[in-house]
Amino acid sequence: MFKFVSMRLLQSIVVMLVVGLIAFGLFRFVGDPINNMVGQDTTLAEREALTESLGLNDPFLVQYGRFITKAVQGDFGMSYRLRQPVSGLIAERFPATLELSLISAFLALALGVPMGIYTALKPKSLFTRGFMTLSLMGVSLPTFLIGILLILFFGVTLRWLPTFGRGEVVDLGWWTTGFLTASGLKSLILPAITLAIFQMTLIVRLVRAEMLEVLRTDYIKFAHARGLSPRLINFSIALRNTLVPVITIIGLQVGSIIAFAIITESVFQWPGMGLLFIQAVSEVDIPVMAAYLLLIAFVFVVINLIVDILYFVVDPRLRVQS
Amino acid sequence: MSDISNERPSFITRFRESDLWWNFKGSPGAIIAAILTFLMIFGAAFANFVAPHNPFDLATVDLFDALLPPAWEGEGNASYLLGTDDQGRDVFSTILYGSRISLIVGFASVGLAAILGIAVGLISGYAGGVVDSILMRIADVQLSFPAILIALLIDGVARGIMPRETHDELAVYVLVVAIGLSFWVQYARTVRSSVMVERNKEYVQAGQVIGLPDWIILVRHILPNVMGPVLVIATIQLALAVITEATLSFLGVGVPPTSPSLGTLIRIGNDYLFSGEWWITIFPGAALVILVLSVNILGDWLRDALNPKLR
Amino acid sequence: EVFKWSFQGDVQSLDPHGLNETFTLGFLGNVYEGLTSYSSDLQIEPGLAVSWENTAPTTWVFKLREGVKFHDGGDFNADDVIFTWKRTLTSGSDMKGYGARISGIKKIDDHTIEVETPAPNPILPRELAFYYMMDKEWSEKHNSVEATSPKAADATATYAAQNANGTGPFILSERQPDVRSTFTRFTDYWKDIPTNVTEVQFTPISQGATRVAALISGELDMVYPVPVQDWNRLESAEGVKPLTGPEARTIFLGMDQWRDELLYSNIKGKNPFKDQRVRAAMAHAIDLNAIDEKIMRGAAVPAGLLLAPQINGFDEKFNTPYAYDPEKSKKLLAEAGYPDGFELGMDCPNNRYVNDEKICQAVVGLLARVGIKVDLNAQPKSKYFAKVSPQNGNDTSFYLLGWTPSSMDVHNVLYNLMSSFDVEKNTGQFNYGRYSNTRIDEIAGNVEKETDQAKRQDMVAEAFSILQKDVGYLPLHQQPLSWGVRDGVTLAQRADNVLDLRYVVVGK
Amino acid sequence: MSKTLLDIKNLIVEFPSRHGDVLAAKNVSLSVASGEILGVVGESGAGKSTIGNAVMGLLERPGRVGGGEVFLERDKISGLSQVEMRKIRGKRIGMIFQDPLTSLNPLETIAKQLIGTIQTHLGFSDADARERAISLLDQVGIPDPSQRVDHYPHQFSGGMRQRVVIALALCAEPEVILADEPTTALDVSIQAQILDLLRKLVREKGVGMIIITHDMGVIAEVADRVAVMYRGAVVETGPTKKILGNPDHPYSRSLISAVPRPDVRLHRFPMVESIEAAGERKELDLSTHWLGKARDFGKSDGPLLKVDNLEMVFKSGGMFGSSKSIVRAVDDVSFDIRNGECFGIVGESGSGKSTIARLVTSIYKSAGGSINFAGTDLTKIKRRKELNVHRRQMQMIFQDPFSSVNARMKVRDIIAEPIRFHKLTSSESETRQIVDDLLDHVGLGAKAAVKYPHEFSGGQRQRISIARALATRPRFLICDEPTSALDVSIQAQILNLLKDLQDELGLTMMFISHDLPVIRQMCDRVGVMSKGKMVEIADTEALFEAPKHEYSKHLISLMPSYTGLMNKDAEQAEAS
Ligand SMILES: Nc1ncnc2c1ncn2[C@@H]1O[C@H](COP(=O)(O)OP(=O)(O)OP(=O)(O)O)[C@@H](O)[C@H]1O
Ligand SMILES: Nc1ncnc2c1ncn2[C@@H]1O[C@H](COP(=O)(O)OP(=O)(O)OP(=O)(O)O)[C@@H](O)[C@H]1O
Ligand SMILES: [Mg+2]
Ligand SMILES: [Mg+2]
Repeated sequence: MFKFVSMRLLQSIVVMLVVGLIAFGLFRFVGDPINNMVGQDTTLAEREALTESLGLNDPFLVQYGRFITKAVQGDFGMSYRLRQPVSGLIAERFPATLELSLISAFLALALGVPMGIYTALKPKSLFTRGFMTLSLMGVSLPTFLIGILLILFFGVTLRWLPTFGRGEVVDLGWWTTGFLTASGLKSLILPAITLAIFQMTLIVRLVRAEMLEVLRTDYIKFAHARGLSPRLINFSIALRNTLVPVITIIGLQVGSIIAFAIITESVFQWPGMGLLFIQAVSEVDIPVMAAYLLLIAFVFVVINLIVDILYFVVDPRLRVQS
Repeated sequence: MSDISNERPSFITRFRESDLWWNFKGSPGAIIAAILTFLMIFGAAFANFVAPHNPFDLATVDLFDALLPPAWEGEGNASYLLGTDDQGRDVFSTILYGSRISLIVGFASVGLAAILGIAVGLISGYAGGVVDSILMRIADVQLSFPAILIALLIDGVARGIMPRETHDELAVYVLVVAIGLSFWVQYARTVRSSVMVERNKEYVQAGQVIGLPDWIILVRHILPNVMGPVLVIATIQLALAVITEATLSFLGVGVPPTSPSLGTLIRIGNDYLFSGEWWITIFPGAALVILVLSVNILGDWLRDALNPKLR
Repeated sequence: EVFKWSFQGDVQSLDPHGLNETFTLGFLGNVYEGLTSYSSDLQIEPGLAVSWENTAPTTWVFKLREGVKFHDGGDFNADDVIFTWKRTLTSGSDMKGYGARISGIKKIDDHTIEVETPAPNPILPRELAFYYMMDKEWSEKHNSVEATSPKAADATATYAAQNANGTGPFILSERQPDVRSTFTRFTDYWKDIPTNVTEVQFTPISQGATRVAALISGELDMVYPVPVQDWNRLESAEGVKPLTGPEARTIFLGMDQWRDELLYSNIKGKNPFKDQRVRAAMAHAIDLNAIDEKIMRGAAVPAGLLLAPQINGFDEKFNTPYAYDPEKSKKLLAEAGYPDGFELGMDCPNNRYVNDEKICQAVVGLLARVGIKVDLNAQPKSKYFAKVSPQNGNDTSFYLLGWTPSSMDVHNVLYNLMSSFDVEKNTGQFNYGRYSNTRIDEIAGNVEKETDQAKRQDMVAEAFSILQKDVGYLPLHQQPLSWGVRDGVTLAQRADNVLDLRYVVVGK
Repeated sequence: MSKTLLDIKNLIVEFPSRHGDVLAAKNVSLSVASGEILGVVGESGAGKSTIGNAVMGLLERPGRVGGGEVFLERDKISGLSQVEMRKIRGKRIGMIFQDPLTSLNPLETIAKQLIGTIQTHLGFSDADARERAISLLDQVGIPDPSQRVDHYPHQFSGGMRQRVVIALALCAEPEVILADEPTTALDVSIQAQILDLLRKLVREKGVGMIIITHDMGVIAEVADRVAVMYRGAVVETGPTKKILGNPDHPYSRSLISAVPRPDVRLHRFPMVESIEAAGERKELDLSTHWLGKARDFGKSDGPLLKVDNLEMVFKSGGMFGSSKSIVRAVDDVSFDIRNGECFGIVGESGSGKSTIARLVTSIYKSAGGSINFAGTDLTKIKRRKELNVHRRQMQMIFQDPFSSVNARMKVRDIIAEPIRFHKLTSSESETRQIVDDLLDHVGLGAKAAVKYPHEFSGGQRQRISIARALATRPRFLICDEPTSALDVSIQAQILNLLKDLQDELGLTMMFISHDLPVIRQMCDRVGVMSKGKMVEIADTEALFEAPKHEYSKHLISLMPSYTGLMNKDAEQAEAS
């Protein structure tokens, strides 16, 4: 186990290095950062000087090398856009994103899994059909549309919930949390729902599809023959047998919410990493993008590591290898 | 004693006799969904003939017709059934024309992602060990880049290689590749996870004992048994691909705004939600919902139909 | 009273010399002040200087205001002015251009200085409005004697980018970039100002719809910009209203007039835009009223000049747009040898100006009607500017741009847009199509130095008439200011789109 | 006479399908009283398992009860809702399913599955339930139960799983037990133990039991009455002695006559002259038949297979190789199989027989030793491609027929796959013809080709995998319990076919079975396994006449001779 995990963490370094390399290869396609960093009166010569001093004229491998050399010393540079150390910026944004992703993942799971089971058990019921249709509508409407509609209804018409931001946060020193204040919690609701809709639909459909197959297996039949309660059969035996693909998808989804909840975060002006990232992209904030992509690479390696470990926990048949 | 004929029946008769067709005939839901999907595809493919206007031909679009409500509303104009958008394009015609891009990009990119992802997932899950590690770390790298950046990269490289003129024809491919690349990991990892479970089952061992090469075992034996989640993801990602296309087009790597796709139309319409011009976004949105619904129903049906036990 | 407002983005830096950009400087104008300042209608009035005088063509004497305190309690005096001037010349500064307008400052006494300019400069006081004074002692204490460079290596070097200490009416009390900035009223402020606001909360909200929703739901008192199509909504919603007016920003189209063959066109071997008739044909093909009415909801002001009325040097005579006349346009095209029109690629930003992409689309449609088939390439501003800017060799054939002269003076337009592109002289930097007329170049040079207002205006008029005859640019309109405020809040809407908190009064 | 517990009246079960409805049970009436054991024998695919499922209300869709009634004591239980049925299942009627591998939840330990069931019905505390679970495993003869209880199903051998399934069915002390082939995968000594256990339950607790089996020895040993099923109908019911000794119905008669003799070796198994099917089941003339065309594998000297010091260990317990316990499944085993020989392996359930089969086919990698096949050491081959060259000469019939076929393929494709792949025919139509023919020879009929595996009974599935194995015309065939689920008549047909192939083509076989009479008829030499070791290898007759090793002696002594067992049963009945 120890060996397995440490091997993975070792691999994660390689992953991060590759991500960095590709990142620097593509930054020049994102646009020109200089234009956003200077006013319109700045002369061409000054612009050129700035470009030169930022090293943007160097070949990307040189830029990459410079970045990595500094990064291993813990220095990720300064944001072009916000004139702040990137590491501090990311640390500042991370709690907001993590809280939002976890809540929405939780929502998606807490609703998605039972609904998946229900719709598999009662595939013909009216409720199932209605629910499946509705959830698909939730998927096919773009996130920004859903977000705006939610804002319009709950924020503007009913005025129950805030339309933007994270509300009051409590600073715990190393972490800022919105869980401890009423306004923080209220602010979480709409973005979390917006994010959760897609995840939930995916989970419902996945669980349902897998359940439909598992419910037809002999061991479920034998479990029925032993007179076990439906709760035990459906939730413990059958559900567990559907878990491997479900865990996989959940892992990927949680990862991508943490990484790229871009649209939701910008619709709700949620001060998270997704917002930071999209703004970095639109202003070509290279240091932020670079550090951010490395972080995300690490997040994904860790999440996928956890997922792979969960496979072993869930399915003993997989334990023989490794 | 059985009806063995010497020739192999033609494809059509085989299809008509196949369980799939037989099953299809007995599922009204699937039939309706198939008809709707067909209508959408047909409408898109033959938009030139079906659509009352040609919204992509800007010489025929009149800015003064902009923002007309649907025909049945007070200020509506009978020649614009579903109203017009901010540029004076007929919404109905634009949906038809725009679906063309969206359908191509949607299906092609999801198809690309699925094929790539399934292949990687199968190999990775089956081979295990170093191969698995390498492929999955590549997947991790891929995951770290959102579609936006991939699109910018591909677009940039494509522009670098290709002459200026070809860029517009290229736009669709750039979109397909970019979206396909950013979606494949989902398939790869799910398929891999299922393959890891399946590969130890006896039917796989039986295939090995016959001496079948690995790829046949993978494609013919394991693949059908892991298709369930794949179909679910693919049908859902179709919607995502259409929307992603709109986002990428906004970033300037996709199709130009003068020939908007379904997704772009929804995105444009989004600007008019507050101002009361709901038809610009609602109708294309509804078209997308119908498409996604039908494809999902078809996907569900196919999944059940492919599983002999669920018939 | 608490005042909450929102803009679409946050300032990059709190360093008053970090970025020469209108929103940033306007935002910081509530914390920092210059020797002069803008009134709500963009007139120059005394700021930290009580008075000034042009004692010789290149010499100005400024009397500084006495008793002015910085937020940390330090006194404002001549040393601070000199310090500030030197600071703007350091490498990280983006105000070097302004700094260079001064060649030396002599301290006469603590509150009198003599400013030397390298050449006669009639608009120096105007150019000093955004030239914010910093406290020498504070800067030295915090190791911020140099302007923070975007290249800065560590957090200490960027102290001034994250902290502020000005003389303005508001003290920055808390700041989280991109999330929230809070200001409290500076009780020792030297001037009596209308505002009754004691605390200001600023939140950037990037999405227009969210911004509008937050205003309507009562969470904010004022937001901008409001998407123009949402005005109706604001008008019909209770308790809020749109606040509009023309902005000092002109939107226009430019054409590549220097290459011998257009980069993006089907015409090979020659450049149609070198022919004045083609440019004129373009001008007459574009229906500014239609764009105004349908795209801008009637809120834009169709323009004939690259210059808005609020700008010093504006001349109403020339502000009549080219007439919309597609027939004439076709005729001109035929005369020029393009009876069937031609194909053309167009570059357009899609997140820079009000409805920029939509305007471009409309232009494409209008040009299509006279046979010019335009291929639109709309991109976010970073990519757009990277493509069309001179650093990239002005890689465009036809583009849309908007311009507000930062000095609020016509010279800025002559210099940046109308003069020939010249790296040495730094002229024509935003003249992406490289329109060139030697007479205009000459005039631009003279206008800079001319201190006689009437003569100056004559020169300007000549330049305008040349440009108009040449059809060097295709001006579209003055972009509208589009603010949304809660009922009961009164404020001054400045044409440079700056919110000056001094004028904000929050009522019930 | 004790009271009737379960009474099945005129039960009709049908499986509608696209290719016509299958009537799996036609007016079946059966009953069992408290303290009674009813044996059900009959043709494979006759509908025996279907009846069990129908009684439990667990028929798989699209199957449905088309008529008839089922009573438990006096209550009608047919047509009850799922909620009401749940109260009956497990607690009042316990069912042992035919397929032990797929009946167990692969993700839970045996302990968890047992404890869950025990607690559902008996409300025990965790500790008590665990204790009972362990004692149940002990009763069904699982060695080291306290350790084994924490293992997962895939870590058990076929026979052990079967015993776990029995333990699960028994753990709530049901009033009626439906046992569907409960001992097929068990060696004679464990089988005797299980039968003892069941008999004790019936006699002491007054349980009523229906036991479905193909093993006449088992019937003779435990059943009070016997029902014979044929093509969905019960053709004859009567006391065991009468049915075994003097059956009335022609099918019953032919069935009894086909029981392989344990005592003497015959050249061929006696074939059933079954009434209706007589015309279909033609003898096969290998000299003209496709199967008779030998494939050219080249020649090799010496034994075809030579296994030396083979070792295999399974680690289990910890999650990442940090093994808690090690199972030595194969421990220093050496043997060889000559060209054209049929080598039998018998032995204790869980002694490593299937593991050897898997090692030989390179499904598992051995932990030591060598496997020489036709002169090549398979354990040394690294590349898959090379391995496949050798594998293609081998074939294996898996112990578990259902798991070893791909449930998503039609039977035709399953069987045709190796033919197509090895290009053994020249055209697709020939392939189809051969598949249909093969299906015919394993007694399924060509109609089976368009169906999917799950539409078949246990025995029928086993025949599918036999047909697939034969389709490659292998040089070396490994049979892991090939006929355990087959009724004696089909068994005879198939074993004769194998014998013919051996005679005509020199097919070499490794034949794993618990059925000693079959081993005696089939094999030339036999290896006896116990606890992972090959304890004795001898010529068949020598072994049966004079076993040397202790375990062999024990095994042979328990060989059922049903006449003898009947007497023992009679003695017991008299004693009680
Ligand atoms: N995958 C596995 N993991 C752990 N232990 C295993 C595994 N497979 C088999 N075993 C163990 O190896 C031993 C031998 O198993 P094997 O299946 O070879 O027995 P067998 O002789 O075929 O028995 P049976 O006649 O019951 O089928 C058993 O104790 C079993 O529990
Ligand atoms: N799901 C199904 N769909 C269609 N037909 C089925 C299905 N299950 C069983 N049958 C058919 O019903 C008949 C009876 O099957 P059943 O399993 O009861 O046989 P059995 O007597 O138990 O045979 P065996 O001794 O081989 O296990 C068989 O002919 C089989 O083909
Ligand atoms: Mg059966
Ligand atoms: Mg076995």
